[in-house]
This record gives sequence, structure tokens and C-alpha cells, in this order.
Amino acid sequence: MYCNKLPDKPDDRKKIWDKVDNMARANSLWVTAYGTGCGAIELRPLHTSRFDMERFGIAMRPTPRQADVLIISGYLAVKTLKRVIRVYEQIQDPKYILALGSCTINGGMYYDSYNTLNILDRYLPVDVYVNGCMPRPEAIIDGFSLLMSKIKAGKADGWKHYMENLEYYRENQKKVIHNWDLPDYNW
Amino acid sequence: MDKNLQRIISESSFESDTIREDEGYLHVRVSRVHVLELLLSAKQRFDMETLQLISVVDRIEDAVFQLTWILEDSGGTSVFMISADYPRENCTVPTIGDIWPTAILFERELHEMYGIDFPGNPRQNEDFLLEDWRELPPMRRDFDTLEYSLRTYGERRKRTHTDPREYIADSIDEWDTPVPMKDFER
Amino acid sequence: MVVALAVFLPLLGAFISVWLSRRKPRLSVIVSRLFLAGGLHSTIVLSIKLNAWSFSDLGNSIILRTGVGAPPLSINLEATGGAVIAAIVVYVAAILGISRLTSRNVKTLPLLLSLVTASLGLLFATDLFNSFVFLEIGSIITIGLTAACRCRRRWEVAVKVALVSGLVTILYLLAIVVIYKTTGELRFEALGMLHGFPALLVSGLMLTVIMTEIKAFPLSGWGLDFYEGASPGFAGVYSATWSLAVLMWSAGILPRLPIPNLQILAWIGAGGLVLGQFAGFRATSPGRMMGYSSAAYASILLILAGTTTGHDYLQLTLVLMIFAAIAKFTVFMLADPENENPLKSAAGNLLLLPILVIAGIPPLPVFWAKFKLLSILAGVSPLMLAAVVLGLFLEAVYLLRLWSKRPVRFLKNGRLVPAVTSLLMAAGAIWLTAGFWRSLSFSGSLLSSSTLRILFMTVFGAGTLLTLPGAWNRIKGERSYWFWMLLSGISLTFLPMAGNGITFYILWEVSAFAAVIAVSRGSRAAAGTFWFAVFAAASGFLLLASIVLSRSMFIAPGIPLILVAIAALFKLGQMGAHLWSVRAYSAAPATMSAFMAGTSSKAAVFLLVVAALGTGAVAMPAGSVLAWAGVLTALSMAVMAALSSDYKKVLAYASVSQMGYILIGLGLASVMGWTAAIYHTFHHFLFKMILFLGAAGVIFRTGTSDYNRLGGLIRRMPLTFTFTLISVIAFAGVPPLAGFGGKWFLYNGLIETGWLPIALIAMFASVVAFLYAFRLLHAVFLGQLSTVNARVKEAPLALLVPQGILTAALMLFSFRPTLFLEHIVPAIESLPGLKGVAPVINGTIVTTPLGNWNAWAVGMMVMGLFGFAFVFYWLSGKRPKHVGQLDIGFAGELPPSAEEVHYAGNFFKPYRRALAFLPRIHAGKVFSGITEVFKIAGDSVRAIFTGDARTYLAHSLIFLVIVLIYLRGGI
Amino acid sequence: MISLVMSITFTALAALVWGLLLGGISRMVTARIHGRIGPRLTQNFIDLWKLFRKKSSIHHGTMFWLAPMFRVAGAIGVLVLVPLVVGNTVIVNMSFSGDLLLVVYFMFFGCLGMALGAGDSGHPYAVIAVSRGLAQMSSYELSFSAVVLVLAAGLRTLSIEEIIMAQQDGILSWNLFRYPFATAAALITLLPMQMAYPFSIVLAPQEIPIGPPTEYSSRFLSFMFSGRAIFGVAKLVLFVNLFFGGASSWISLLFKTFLLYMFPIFVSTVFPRFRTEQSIRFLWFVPTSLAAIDLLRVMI
Repeated sequence: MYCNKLPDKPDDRKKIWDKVDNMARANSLWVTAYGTGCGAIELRPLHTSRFDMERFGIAMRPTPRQADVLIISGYLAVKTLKRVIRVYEQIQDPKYILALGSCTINGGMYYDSYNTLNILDRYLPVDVYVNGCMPRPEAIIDGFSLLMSKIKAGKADGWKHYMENLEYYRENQKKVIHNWDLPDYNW
Repeated sequence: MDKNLQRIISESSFESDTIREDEGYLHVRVSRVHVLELLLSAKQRFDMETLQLISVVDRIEDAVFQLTWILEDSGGTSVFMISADYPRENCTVPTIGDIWPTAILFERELHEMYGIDFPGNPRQNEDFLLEDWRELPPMRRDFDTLEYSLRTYGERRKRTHTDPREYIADSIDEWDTPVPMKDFER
Repeated sequence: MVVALAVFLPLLGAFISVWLSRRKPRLSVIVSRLFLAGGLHSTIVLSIKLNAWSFSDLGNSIILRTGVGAPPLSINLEATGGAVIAAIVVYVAAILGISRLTSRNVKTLPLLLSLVTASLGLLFATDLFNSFVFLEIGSIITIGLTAACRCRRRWEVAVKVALVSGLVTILYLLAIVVIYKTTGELRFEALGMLHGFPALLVSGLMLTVIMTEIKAFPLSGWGLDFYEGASPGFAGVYSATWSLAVLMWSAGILPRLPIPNLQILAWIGAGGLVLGQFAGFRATSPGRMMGYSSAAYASILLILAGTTTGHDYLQLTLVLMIFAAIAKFTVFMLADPENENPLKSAAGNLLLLPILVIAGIPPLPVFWAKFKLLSILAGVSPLMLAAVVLGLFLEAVYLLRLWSKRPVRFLKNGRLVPAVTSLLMAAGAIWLTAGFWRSLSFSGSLLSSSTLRILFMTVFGAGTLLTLPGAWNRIKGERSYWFWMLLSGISLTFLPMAGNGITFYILWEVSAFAAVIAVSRGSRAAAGTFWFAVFAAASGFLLLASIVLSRSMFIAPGIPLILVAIAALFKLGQMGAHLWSVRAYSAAPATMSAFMAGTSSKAAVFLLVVAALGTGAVAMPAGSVLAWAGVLTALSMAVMAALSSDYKKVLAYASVSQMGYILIGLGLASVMGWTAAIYHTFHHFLFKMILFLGAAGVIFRTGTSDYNRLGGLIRRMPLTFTFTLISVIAFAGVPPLAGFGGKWFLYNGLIETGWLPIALIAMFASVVAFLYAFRLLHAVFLGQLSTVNARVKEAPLALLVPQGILTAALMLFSFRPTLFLEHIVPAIESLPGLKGVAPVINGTIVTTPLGNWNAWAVGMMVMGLFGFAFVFYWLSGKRPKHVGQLDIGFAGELPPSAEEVHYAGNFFKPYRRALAFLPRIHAGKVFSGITEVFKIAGDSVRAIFTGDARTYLAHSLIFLVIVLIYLRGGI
Repeated sequence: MISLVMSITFTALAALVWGLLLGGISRMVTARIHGRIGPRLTQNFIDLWKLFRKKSSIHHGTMFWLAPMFRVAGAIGVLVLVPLVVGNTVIVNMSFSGDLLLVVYFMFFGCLGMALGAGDSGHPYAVIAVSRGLAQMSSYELSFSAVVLVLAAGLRTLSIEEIIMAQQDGILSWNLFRYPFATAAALITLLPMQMAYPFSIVLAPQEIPIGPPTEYSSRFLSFMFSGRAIFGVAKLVLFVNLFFGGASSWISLLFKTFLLYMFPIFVSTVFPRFRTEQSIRFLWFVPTSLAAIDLLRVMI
């Protein structure tokens, strides 16, 4: 029924293609936006003719299989964390996470709530934080440009990191998600 | 206030002190033994068709939960609210799911959030919002959410600089691999 | 002396058993059996002495005088050959029936024995008064035996019989008086000597008497009540002894009646046949059905008496009557109103043989008589022919209903009866077939081109052989059907060799009814069988009518051609007739439906080809009608297939719709069109067989054919999937596989002829084919594998190997269609009367005036490109990682369950919505409407049978008056 | 043989490049119509390369595997069955080995493979999209077959070369002017063929995430992209050959296909999406009745 083994580890051998590949990846970021909370509303303007994000080659993809970037926005409850994990693991490597908004990053104004995560990167590797409550579209675009430059520099390898310390992440995840009914590997 | 609401109390066989009354609005407090009887008569004789809400106030000082049933008649012209106190400790309240099926849902929520037990409610043990919650019900006032939050979800490292520019500057330095938080926790 | 023994032994036995049955009942039964055996022996001796078995000279006879002086003062008997054979049947029936009859009380034994004597006396009687004596004895005994029971119903019946036979006695005595007064004779010949008024009076009286006695239609009311009311055992014995005797006796009288033109008898018979069978259409109890069918036989006797003479007459009456009697006897011995589902019990199929005999299905004995009768009638008057054919068809319909619906029980100690009678009927069948053998011909001269003959024989033979192995693994509830499938297949295989109409017809009917039986043995058969049988019978009778109508050649132009075309369309299950095909295909055992859809449906194509060639109809405007019928079928059935969600139903609709293209091709009447038709026939055989065999495998493993409960089987049955995929791509007409060729030739032909609207609709239909093609693949093999089927195994080899063979052939002809075409095209070119130019075959390239097609090059190109893409992918990076079937991007959720995620039911919902503006026309409704009309007609006729004895008397009297008035030529 | 392989390779590559360029152009044009700046011209190349070089990918089963190959093979097949440039004897590919009917039916090859892959992915949305797509395809094929019949019966030929040859004398001899209604019908059917907007019910991201390729990732998806690009070009070339007098030179081929390609873009940027049954009915009646006019003219 479900997949039952890890995808083989990415090889870190340098290739001549890497520069080209990173350029390409940086210039065509396909986003699947996981708008759990208030943040999602700030993504819509990016399509509009005012902040036209397609000029950076950023496009929305409705299915995780074809996406590169996962945007986690708004406060992240335990319940939603489960779904976010599955979506993230269904994205194919290389993949990046862009955490949008204070609540996502450190619980924000819900820091003392009984079901909002305070420290996202215990559970998922975040490549770029966009702070603010809520960040304006400009801020998001800024975050994207940051992500792009990271990719170009070949330093946006949170996915690799996630794969390497998977046990650590799983442990944290299972600590907060009591009824862990996900398959062990969602790839 | 209209006849209908007036008659509800006047014809009821037990005493009840009116908290507030207004045009088409009546809020009474009764002792909890009479609640069911009053609700029934309100539904059957005075056509209080809709149950709008069951609300709870955790009056921890008096060690009671104050439950309030908010009813409305079919015309939507008059609202009738009944309040009653129940002891907090393993508090049980009779279910009214068979009178207003809506109540089944409300009571599920109250059961999850306050731990109030509604014997006879078929679905009260299903998850309402939380999935598999194991602690004290989170909405009770004796549940310390901050303590729980810090205990369970940890605390984000406080910023070291107060000057935004510097902070952003060195946060930008942290490009390379996001180190797992275990290295930061102290 | 032998005659005396034959007649009077039973009587003696009767006296003895009267004396015995008081003291030693069991002994009395044995003794009387012995006496009957003695009688039987002496009749057989007699028959050998007369050598009656050749059926050729039934005239010669042995005379026996008894007592003193000449008749009528003494009894004297004449054993003619026919009478002796009938007598043998009487004895056999008596011996077989005795146990069932006397099981309740032995006291009826003497009555039975003396009934036998009476029957033989009547059979051998030579003069009117003797026969009067025997008639009296017979009817009294009948009354007695009917009433030999304490229940009230039987008493009522007995009273009716008594009243009617009383009336008969009076009329008969009147007639005798008149005859004796005028001629001083009472021998049968005396009838010939009458003139003027006495002749008129006598013939009127005798006609009434006879028609009442033999229960011919208007006067058959009491017979119906009798057969329904009397105990099955006695009714059986009665029909095989007494009523047989009466029939033969009347057969002796009727031609001698002093009526100016005897044809009036035939007309009375024909009218009675149609009306009576209409009345029978609604009958429900087996007894009553038998009553109606005996009325039918009485009418047939009248028709014979009116139209035939001399030797034909004797032969036909003998064959019809004795075999009908045996069959009816068997039915009564089997039929029994306590049991539920006949198709589940062996008795149900034991019942089938006698019913087929009565209905006159070849090569069973009665058929030969009926065929001869019909071919005589075709000479007399087409109207009468039509009436008779219609009557026979109606009879067949309610008899088949009796088989498929009526409760039947397999009696304890009753195994002997059906066995013996079946043997008798089989023997008769062989005997007569041998007799008629020289009229059959297997020269294959119906279809001139040997190539096409070989092609069709290949299709039929290969189809039979390839489906046969699959017939051995049956799902629960199916009973063994391989024998019937084999029989049907063999007769199909010889179909192209048939040299004349009658041979063709026999093979056709045998295969059809063998198929009916095979279908009836499926697990869900009850739904499909009846309609299948009815349509088979209908097309059979149409074919028969057209054959007898066009005596010289196979099919004459005009009416016969139209009849044959309708028959073929029924057989194909065209739009309208798809009622039976779809029901039967989905009800039959899976392998059987493969055989029917893939193989035996091509018989109709063959019939059309032969008929069109034989009549030069290819040049007629009939072609465009055919083409329109075909194209409408193709479209509507394709849509039905796309919208229905049962594996076998879809395949059934699909094959009907594919038949549509063949019709268009034939209708084109050009070389191109016929090339398309033949090409498509062959390839449709290939891929439809693959599909249905695949379906058989899936159903055999999963036990269901419902789309919603299948899915994801590619993981479990990869081979079946591969074969199915290939054949689906083929019949969807996607190059480079073979299906495209048929469409290509078809459109070329259509554009060449200029039938653009038909071409347009055909193209549309061929695209709609994609809908059900993909839906089939997806719902069964792709999508989510449901947890129920998670453990199913690959289909059994018996199904896989034939699929493999067929697929190999399909691939071969896909890439090298010229291998096939270079034989077919010249053959078609050589056929007479086809217009248009033929496609030119040059190497691997086929060229028409409009375009060209190089299947080999295209196939190679596709293979090359595909291989390139595959290799490129393989080399260009890491292998992808296989994930589980539920690992789908489901908005972060876990899919609830495989069944809920598998989308198969109500698949083309938007299409359904878009079609909503069309009116819903339902073939089932149409046909049930027609049935309703029949039933109403039947009711209006049945109204005269009130079940009150007085009305029956009134019938006889009114009939007498009318006959007299008619004979007198007006008041 | 070698030369054939080379010319096919060249054609396929050229078509890929041209198709991707056209895609880029269309995205830019759309953006400009929206008042945006839009992506770069080379955006599609970048996307393709990124997809092709993604590090991991998943598959659901055999048919899922083979579907992209079906797509590519089908697209290139259609392309090479169509004559490209009139009188060019170097790049004739396979255009000698089949006529218009073959091409029309061969177009289904890729679609069928695609559909099978989608079905094997086991994703309900993918299959819903396929059922929509097939329903729509069957309905626009009705009018397209009418158009094919008009050409075949009008010019008494089915071979594409002869159809082109029949349009060589003067612009007025183009089928565009000879059979204007049929051409109009064909242009309408071009919209659903190119999944342009009023008919884009198959890849409807808002209702069914991206349709059939929902489950396809990385390299599989790159194959599908290239297949789609090539297939688009092939269709354009076919239309140019059928109605716009073919192409006398490479330049005119590029020019005509470019112009023809603009038509779906302009339509799709200003229209909302049909519901499926609306689209089916529209395609049944409107273009078919247009084509029927010319069909009658041809028959009489």
C-alpha cells in the first residue's frame, strides 16, 4: 500500500553540471503553497500584475509531486504539522521550505498556545524565513530572491540535511504527534 | 417582553431567578435539577425550535461550570437562555442530543475542551478538534497553556541583538545548513 | 392372427388384472406388463412383416376378419403400415406410463389396458361403425381414468369430457345413419359414394366430429381443460395412446370426406393455427401449453389433409403425429408444478429435447415433416405459408418459455421414461436424417470464392478450438457446457461448406440452439436465455420461410431476401435486437460469450455475404438501408458501452457496435467496402476473442464483472493486461495496430461512394470507441487495486495460451496486413456485382485512389521511436523509485481506502449530462410492448374458452351450422 | 536509412526548440495581456532542464513508466508523418507512408498512452481529468472528421502532399478560402486540441490538480513537456498544410505556425472555462454545423 524504504541518499560528488543545474533550479521555482493559517492570503497578490512573480520564473503548482518549494504560512498546529510533513516528503529532491510569518517561525502571538509549534525547524528543515505578521508581498519576494541566491550558491540543501538526520526529525515529530498514523516514509 | 417567554416561567412549577430580560429576550438561572424539564417544555410547548449554542463558563472560584443553553424560537423573534451551575469535579451533565440533535456536536466540543461528561451522548468520545489529546482538557482554567507549550514545543532562542539591522545581518550569515536545534538548546 | 394378438392381448390382460388386482396388486401390474409386452412384440412382428420401417410404402396391409358375416355386423381390422407404427408407439407409451399411472391405485390398471385395446382398434378399424364402437369405449375409459381420483377438479374435467363426447356420439351416429341409409355401406370408402345433400350433411357432421375429437382450434376448448386438469401421468399416456389413435384415425377419414375442394380444410387449419397459438401465447401451466400445442398439431393435420395427398400425406401425418405424441408424453412425464428453477435441475434440459422436437428444430424428426409441409405450402399459397410460419413461431415461443420458466422436477424412478423416449426421438432423428441425406449437400457452392470460404471456416474452427480449453474452468454456479459449445462450433465450421439452403439452415439452427443450451448453463443465465432462444427461433423461422419461398436458388431476391436480411440482423443482434445479444453475452459463461461474440456472430456476416451474392442484391438500394442500420448501431451501441459499467456488458455492446462497421462495409457494395467488411470481420474475431477471454480470466479469478469492484489488476494479472491492452489499441483503431486498417478501407470506400454523412457518423462512433476502450482498461486493470483482490492469481493457462496465440496473430497482421490482404482482395475482386476499384497492394504499401498506407513502415517507426525514448530515459539518470499505490498527492491526507480512491463507476458523467437532451428509447420496452400486443390478441381469442362445458358444446354446434352453410353455398 | 534517422532526429529537435520557444512567447504574450512583465523567453527551457535534472523521482507501475515514452513517440510520430516543407527532398521523413486518416488516428496514440499512465498513477483526479479529456476529444473529433471529409471529398484525395499541392497556385487556392466554414470549424477544434482556455477542462489546476500528470514528477514530467511541445508543433504544421497552403520554405513554415499559434493564445486569455458538458455540447453543435455547410457544398 505505502512506500516502505528510503530513497537512496543523494551523492555529494561535484558534477560539471551543478552550476547549470543550480541556475536552472533558481530560475524556475515551482511552489506548492500550504496555506494553513492567515499567511496564505498574502500569497495571492504575487500572481497579480502588481507583484508579478512569474517574471522570476516562480509558478504555482497544485501538486507536491511537481513542486520545488513548500511555503508553510501562518501558525502551525500539531494537526496540520502531520499534513505538512507528508506534503514535504512527497516533493521530489531538491526541495526547499520557505517559512512565512512569525507564527510559523516561533509561534508568534500564539507562542503560549497549547497546539501551536514554536520551533518549526525541529520538525522540518527550513531554508528561508520570512518574518513579520503578516509579511507584505514584497517581503515574500525578498525571501524568494534570498532563496534563489542560496540555491545559486549551492547552499540550499535543507532536503539533504533532512534526509541525513531523518531519525532526529522523526523523533521530534513523533514527540508532538501522538497518534502517528503516517507511513514511515512518504516518498 | 412578549407573552410567550413570560409564560414559560410563569407556568413552570419551580422558582427561577431572572438574570436579564428585554424585548424578546429572557435569561434565567435555575437549579440544575430543573434544567431538562425547562428545556423540554420550552421545546414542546413554547416552540423554541433551535438550540443556538451551549456555552460554558469555567467559574473556578466557585468550583462550578456554568452551562448556558441558548434557545431561539422558530420565528427568530425571541431568545431564551437557561443557565445552571454544575460542580467542576468530574462534572456530568445530562445530554439533550435527543431533543436538539445539534447538541451532540456542542457537547462533543465541551467534552473535549472542558472534560464535561455527557452520559448518553453517542459521539462524545470522538475527536473534535484535537487529535488524541492526553493532557488536562486545554480550556479548563487550571490548565497552564504556557507551561505546556514550553514543555512540549520548546522555546525559540531569544534574539541576541536588539538592533534589527545587526540581527538581520547575522541571521543572513546563517545561510549554510540549518543546524538542528539541539545544538542551540541550552 | 398377429393382428388379433396385437389388438386383443391387452383386453385379455385387462380381464385378468381385474380379477388379480383385488387379491395381488403387485402381481397384477407385472402380469399386465407382460401382456402389454406381448402386444408390443406382436406389433413389432407385424411391422416387420409389413416392412413399414422404410416409411416408403405405408399403404400395404393385413386384413383380419372376426365373427360371422361382413361388417358392420362384425369387427374387422386392417393393419396398415402407418397404423402399426403408431400402435408400437401406443404400446411403448402404455408400458412406460403404467407405473406412474397406477402408482396411486392399481384399480385403474384394467382401464389402461382396455384403453390400449381401444386405441389399437381405432387405429386398425376399417369401417365407420367399428370405429364408432372403439371411439365409445375410448371416451368412456377416458372419462373413467380422468375421474379416477377423489379431487373435485378432475371430476369437473371428467364431466366436460363426458358431455363433449356425448355430443360427438350423437353427431357421429347421425352421420352413420345418413351414410348407411344412402349407401348401405359403412366402410370408409362409403364416404366417397355420397352425393348431393347427404354428402353435404355427412361431411359437415364428420368434420365437426373429427375436429372436436382431435381438438382442432375453434373446438379445442375441452382439450385444453382436459390437459390442464387431468393428472400429468394420465395426460401423458392419453396423448401418446388415445389421442394419437384418434389423430391417425381422423387422418384416415379426412381425405375421404365428400367435400368439393379439400383446400378449405387447409385454410381452416391455418387460421386455427395462428389464432390458437396467439391464444396459447399467454398460457402459463404446462398442461395447458401442451393442450395448445396439441391443437396446433390438429390444425397441422387439417392443413396436411387439405394440401397433400397419397404417399406424402401418409408419411407426413405419421411422422408428425407419432413424434409429437412421444415428445408430449415425455413432457408430461417430466413436467410437475411443484419445483422452482428448471434451469438448475437436470430435468430442465431433459425437457428441452421433447420441446425442441415439438417445435420442430432440425435435425429432430418433426422438423423434416414440417420442412416438407412448408415447401409444399410455398407452392400452394404464400399467405398460408406465412400463417403457418407465424403459428409455428408462436408455438415455439411459448414452448421455450415452458422450458426456461416452468418448474420441472426430476422424478424418482422416472429416469427410465425420458431415457427411452429420448432414445426413440434420437433414433427417429437419425433415421429421418438418413432418409433425407441425399437432399443435403456439402459442396460449399453457396459461396463461390474458396478463399472467403476458407477464411470463414478458419474463423469458426479456430474460434471453437481456442475457446474450448477455457470452458473447463468454470466459476461457481456454472454447469458443464463445453459439449454444447463444441457442437455449436462444429456445425458453424461446416456452415461455409453448405451446398444448399436446407443444409445451411440445419447447421445454422443446430449451432444456434446448441448455443442456447450452453448459455442456459451459465450462473446468471435465467435472464438471457429466453430472449436468446426466442430471437434464435425467430431468425430460424425467417430463414426457413425464405428458403422454402425461393425454391430453386438459395435466396431469391425480393421478399425472401428481406426476410433473410432481417434474420441476419437478428442474429447479429443489431440495434433493437441487441436486446438478446447483450443480455445473452453478459449472462452466458464467460468463455461462451467469447465464443458467441467472437465467432458465432460472424455466421450472420457469412449469411449476409452469401445472400447478397446469391441474389445480386449488392447492386440494390438495400445497401444504403443496411449501411444506415449499421452506422446507427455502431454509434448508439458505442455510447451505451461507454456509459454502462459491467465488464461483460461493455464488451457485448462493443462487439455489437463493431458489427455495425461490417454492415456498413457490406452495404457499400463496392470492392473497397467489402474489403473493409471482411478485414474487419477477421480482425474483430481476433481482438474480440482476446478481450472476452481476458474477461473470462478476470471473472474466473475475481468472481465479479462489476467495474466498481475491480481495478488495479495490472499488478496481479500482467499477462492478461498486456493481451487486453494490445487488443484494445487494435479495436480502437489506433495505428500501428490492425484495427486501423478496417476503418481506413471503410472510409476510403465511403468517400469513394460519396456517403459522407455515414462516414461522418462512423468516424464519430469510432472515436466514441475510445471512451469505453479506456474505461475498460482503467476500471479493470489500472487505478487502485482493491483489498479484496489483493491476492488474486494470474488467469489460468487454458485462457492465457489462446490469448497469446491470438495476440501473436494480431501483431503479425498488424505489421504485415498485406499478408492477409493479398489473398483477400483478389478473392473479393473476383466476386460478381461489386462496383468500384480495388486497393492496389505493392510490397508493404496499400494504395487506394485516395491515399496510401504502409503499415510496416509505420509500425517500424513507432517501435523505433518508442525504443529510442525508452533507452534515452533509461540512460539519462537514476531509476525512479517505486512507491505504493496509496502514495498519491492527496492534499497531505492519507487516502481513506483503495476502494474509495478508485474512480470507475459513473465514469463519463459529463457525457451523460451532455446527452440529456436525447429521449430515452429502451429496446426492452419496445419488445415488451410487442409482447403486450400479442398478449392482448391472445386474450381476445382466449375469451371464447370459458372453461364451461356448455360453451364448448355450443362451439361445436355453431361450427357445424357454419360449415353446413358454407358447404351449401349460402343459406 | 541513416539519412532517414538523421532527418527524423533533426526534425524532432527543431520541433522541440520551436515548440518551447512558442511556449515562452505565449507565456510572455499572456503576461502582457494581463499587464504583467511575464517570464523570460527561455523560461520553458529552464523549466525543462530543471525537471530533467531533478535528483529523485517516483513511479507507480509499468504503465506509469511507459506513458511518457508513449507521449514522446506519439508526438514525434505525428510530426514525421506530416510533410514539412513543399518540395524539400532532404527532410521528407515518413510522410510517404501514410495519409491524412493515418495521421488523424495516430494522434490518439500519445493521448491513449498518456491516459493509461494517468490511470496507473491511481490518483482519482488524474482519472477524472482523463474522462473529461476523452469525452471532449470524442466530441471535437466529430467536427474535425467532418473537416477531414470535406477536404478528402472535395479534393478527391486523402494524401497530405496532394492536399498541399492543390493549394499551390495563389493564395486564393488555399483551403482557407476554398472551404472557409470548414476552416473555421477546424480552427475552433484547434482550441481544445491545444487545451486553450474555454476548453481547458483537462488541465484545470483549480479543480483537479493539473489533471493527468498529477502524479508525474521530475524526468517523467520533462518527457511529457517535450512531448507536448513537439505535439503542438506537429498539429500546427498539420493545420498549416491542410488550410494555409502548406509552407514553401522554412521561413514561411515558422511564420505561419507562429501566427496560427497566436490564435489560441488570444482566445484563451480572454475567456473563462466551460463546464465539461457545456464544452461537449458546444463542440458537438457549433463547429460541426459550420463544417456541415461545406460538407453539403461538397456533396452537391
